[in-house]
Amino acid sequence: MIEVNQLTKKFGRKKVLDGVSFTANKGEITCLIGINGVGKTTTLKAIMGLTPINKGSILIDGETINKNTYEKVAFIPDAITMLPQMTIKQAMQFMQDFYKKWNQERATELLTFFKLDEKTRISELSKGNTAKINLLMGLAIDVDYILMDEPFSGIDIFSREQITEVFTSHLIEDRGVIITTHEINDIEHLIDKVILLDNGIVLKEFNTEQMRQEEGKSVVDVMREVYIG
Amino acid sequence: MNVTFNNRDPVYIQVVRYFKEQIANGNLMAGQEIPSRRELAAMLKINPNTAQKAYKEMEEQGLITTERNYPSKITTNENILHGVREELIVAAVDSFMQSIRPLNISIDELLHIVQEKYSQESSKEVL
Amino acid sequence: MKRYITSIILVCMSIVIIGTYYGKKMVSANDFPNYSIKTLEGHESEIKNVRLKGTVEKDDISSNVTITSNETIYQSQQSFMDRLTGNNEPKIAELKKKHRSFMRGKQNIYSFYQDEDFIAYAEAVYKFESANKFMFNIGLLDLASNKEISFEHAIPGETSNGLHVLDVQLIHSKLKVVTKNYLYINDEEQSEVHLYTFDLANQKLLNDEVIITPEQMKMGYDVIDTMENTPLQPRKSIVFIKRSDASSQSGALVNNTEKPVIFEYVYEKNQLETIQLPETLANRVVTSQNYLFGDKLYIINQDAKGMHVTTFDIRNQAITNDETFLIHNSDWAGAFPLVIKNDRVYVLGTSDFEINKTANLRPQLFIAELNTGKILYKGEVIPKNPDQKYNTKPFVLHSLEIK
Amino acid sequence: MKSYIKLVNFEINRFIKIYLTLLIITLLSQFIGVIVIAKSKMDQAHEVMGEQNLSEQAYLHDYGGFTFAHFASTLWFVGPIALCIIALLFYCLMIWYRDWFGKNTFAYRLLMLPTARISLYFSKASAILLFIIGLLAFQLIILPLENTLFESLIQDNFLQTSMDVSSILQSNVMLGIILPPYFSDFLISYGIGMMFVFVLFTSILFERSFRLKGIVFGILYIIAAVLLYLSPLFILSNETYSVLYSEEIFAIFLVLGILITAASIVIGNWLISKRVLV
Repeated sequence: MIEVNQLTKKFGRKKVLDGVSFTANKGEITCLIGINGVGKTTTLKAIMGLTPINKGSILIDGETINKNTYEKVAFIPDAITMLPQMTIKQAMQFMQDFYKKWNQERATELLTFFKLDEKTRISELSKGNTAKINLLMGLAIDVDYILMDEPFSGIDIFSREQITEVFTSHLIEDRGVIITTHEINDIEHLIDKVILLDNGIVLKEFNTEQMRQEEGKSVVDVMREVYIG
Repeated sequence: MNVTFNNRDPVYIQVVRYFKEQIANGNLMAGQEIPSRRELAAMLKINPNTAQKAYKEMEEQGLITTERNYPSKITTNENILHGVREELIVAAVDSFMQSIRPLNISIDELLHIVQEKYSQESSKEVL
Repeated sequence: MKRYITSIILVCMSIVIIGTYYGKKMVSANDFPNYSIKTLEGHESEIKNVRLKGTVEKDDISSNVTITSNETIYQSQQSFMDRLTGNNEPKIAELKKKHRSFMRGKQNIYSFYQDEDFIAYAEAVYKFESANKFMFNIGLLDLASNKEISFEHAIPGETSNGLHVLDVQLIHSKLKVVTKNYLYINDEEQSEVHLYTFDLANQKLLNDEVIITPEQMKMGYDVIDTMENTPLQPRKSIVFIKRSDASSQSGALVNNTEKPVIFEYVYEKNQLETIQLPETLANRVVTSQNYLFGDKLYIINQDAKGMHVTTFDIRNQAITNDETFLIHNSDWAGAFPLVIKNDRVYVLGTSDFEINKTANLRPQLFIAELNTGKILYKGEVIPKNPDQKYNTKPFVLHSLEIK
Repeated sequence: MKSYIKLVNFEINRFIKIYLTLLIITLLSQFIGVIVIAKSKMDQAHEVMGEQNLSEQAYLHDYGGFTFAHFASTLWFVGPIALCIIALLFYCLMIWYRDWFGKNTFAYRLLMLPTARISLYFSKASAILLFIIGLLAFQLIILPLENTLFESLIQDNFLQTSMDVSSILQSNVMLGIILPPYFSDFLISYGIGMMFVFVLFTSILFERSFRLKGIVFGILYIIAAVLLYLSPLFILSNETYSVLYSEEIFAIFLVLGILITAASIVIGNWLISKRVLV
């Protein structure tokens, strides 16, 4: 379980996160939604220790982030995280060098699934393929949690379909996933849990199926209620 | 398999309903193996947890049976299968009745229209 | 492994190459040659205490060298700490070991005085912050109680052109400091010799006296050096010589008929006294090397017959010894390194490469008995490996030390 | 430890192309320089001999012959060394900033490696040190070859002295600094050098952690470190005679050096583990 408690983050005087708390469970897909602002990405970075926080705590299975938890959580940002001059093969080699839990079989499987050639250079990848490679780098580590920052933004429809397919496949297994997005449509049926963020606070946290069953509301319905009023 | 789900009803209930339809129209036979939860989630592009919940619901309703280490199968219990067909028909007729009743149409006229429409749709399908 | 190949090559090559370079340097000391002292006459045990110092030049780079009877030590072979602490006078190094705290900041060997009870120190130091520019830095160590007195005292008068300490003595608890002060008089650089008397207990300057005036200095007064390693020893007086040809206004040697005179300033008497030299010595003193050791003045000359060493007792104003040594080398230029110690005369006949390029003369070492003139030892400095290409490389020995 | 070595290897491989280019530039410039200078020296000598109607012997008597030191002071020789120094100084900055520049934030990847982040810091410092030492080794290898070439190009009589490598190194101020004659001096030079690299790295991390404010911190940190390191000089320079013995002054510098290096590493560790931003 990833526990975020009272997370507060300031950029200068501006509070980007002001006491954000939520949990994300293993085996669930948790979606951080915010229609504007930088809170979502910052939250993921904070979980990964890529940005210092002003207050609060973040625990991954009860541990604060440390070198061992980097074998437990993978972060897939929306930018290239490998050197552009590397080939995909070299990038995978790099990962294999440093991660004990790197699973080369799965990496190869994903490569075939995404129909990518390992000789391609990172710099030559399209936006969609970059996202796939990022996903591959995360999924091929036997991590328990995967954090994805806007996996669908700005990429072509077929890449989206492929990525969506990954989400429903055995590749996710029983891992916990946190996705950030500002656009819910494509993945509404994929997610277990929604956390609505705005102005640095959690406006609402709910389980999607429960919401449908008990209140008959879609995620967008709830968003409309919460954000527009 | 291409199913569109609406966003306001619980997805698992929609999945169960989809299975019932398939049983009712004979696409799924008694004792037929059905996809695993994971496969189903992938096919329907839904969360595997939801697929799991749907299967659990169907097991509870007796629609499918699962033996350890074997794929789930459609039940061979004729009563349940018939029940499903009847339940769907009755439910469909119920909702039809609900919308047609305020029109105050005579039963004969209604039956005539239904007959005509139904055969038209069927011939279309044939074509 | 293949991916690490560049790194491995880089690391290994770097370590091997740099390691070899410095390793080789450490072992071979820059390939500078080794020298030994080859005995020509006498017994080798005579040179046990002898250390010859000089420089060896190679490829326009010179290195300091010390040659003893059994080894050649280059500065580059010295340990880091030895180089760091510098080539101090052995006497200062010895004092530093014994009196580490007192010896702080004290380096000038001529500024020390040592007897059985005290070590005294007086040095003129330049001060940036003081208007007077130079200050006396004075220290006294009571050897019995290990108590230190340390103070600074302003130097009266104009000192902006500098001054240096010639002698420091402790006479009846008063510190006597003799300095040569440099002055500008009428746009001309001149100098005078001062004697400062300090009351150490009260840290006060009691007296500042000019013992040699600028006019006298112009006439060629000069202090006679004491023998090597002796400046610390207590002495009753400081001795000056007047050699009027030593400095002439035009720079050319003036044939002056005035005879050289020796003066002694006895600290207890506070006055400069003239010492009569015998007629025979007076002529020799003009060109001689003179050394003072206690009451004895050694006057050393060289001519075709050899080296003459005359011992003149200034207390009794009499010649006590006069010997001619069969030590001679016409190529020796000017003053040569000489030490009189333990009734022996040690002489280093230097061989300056620039002068002796063609002759390729080797530096020679002589040891003779002072009182009899008997040569006890004769040897020459030769490269250990005669085939070495540095055989004829510039090699100059400029001093000798007797332990 | 294992990942540290892997990271060092990685950093070396990342720079190796530029590094090899530097080596090749040095090689070409120095070898071409030897040929050009040797030839021009000989031409000059013959010209002077012709103009003044001098015999070879007379010329050598008046003007002296040539040594490798004549070449070692030319731009052909010193230029590429200066270039390498500047390039490595610049790379001390780039080794960090290249991970952050552009939209490819490799910094994400590095900071998320399952290893103590200080390894990144050390690996970069080690890589810089290895690059420096490698350049020195390279210079030590090609120097005797250049010397041989030079001596073969200068007519025998005109060669004043045949120099060996250590003499060549001492003949030139710049070379004397980068390859000092004593190994202890070598350790001191590069010890101070590495101290500066650590100070620089930490100030870079200040910038990477606090951005605009961090630039100020970083610059202040560098100034503070330099002032602290040189403080004995300021204090001692007030006195003409030193109260401290030279070995004590050395000890002070050594302690200060270790202190500043340790402080840089500790602060650097804190910054890269807790404060750094991507």
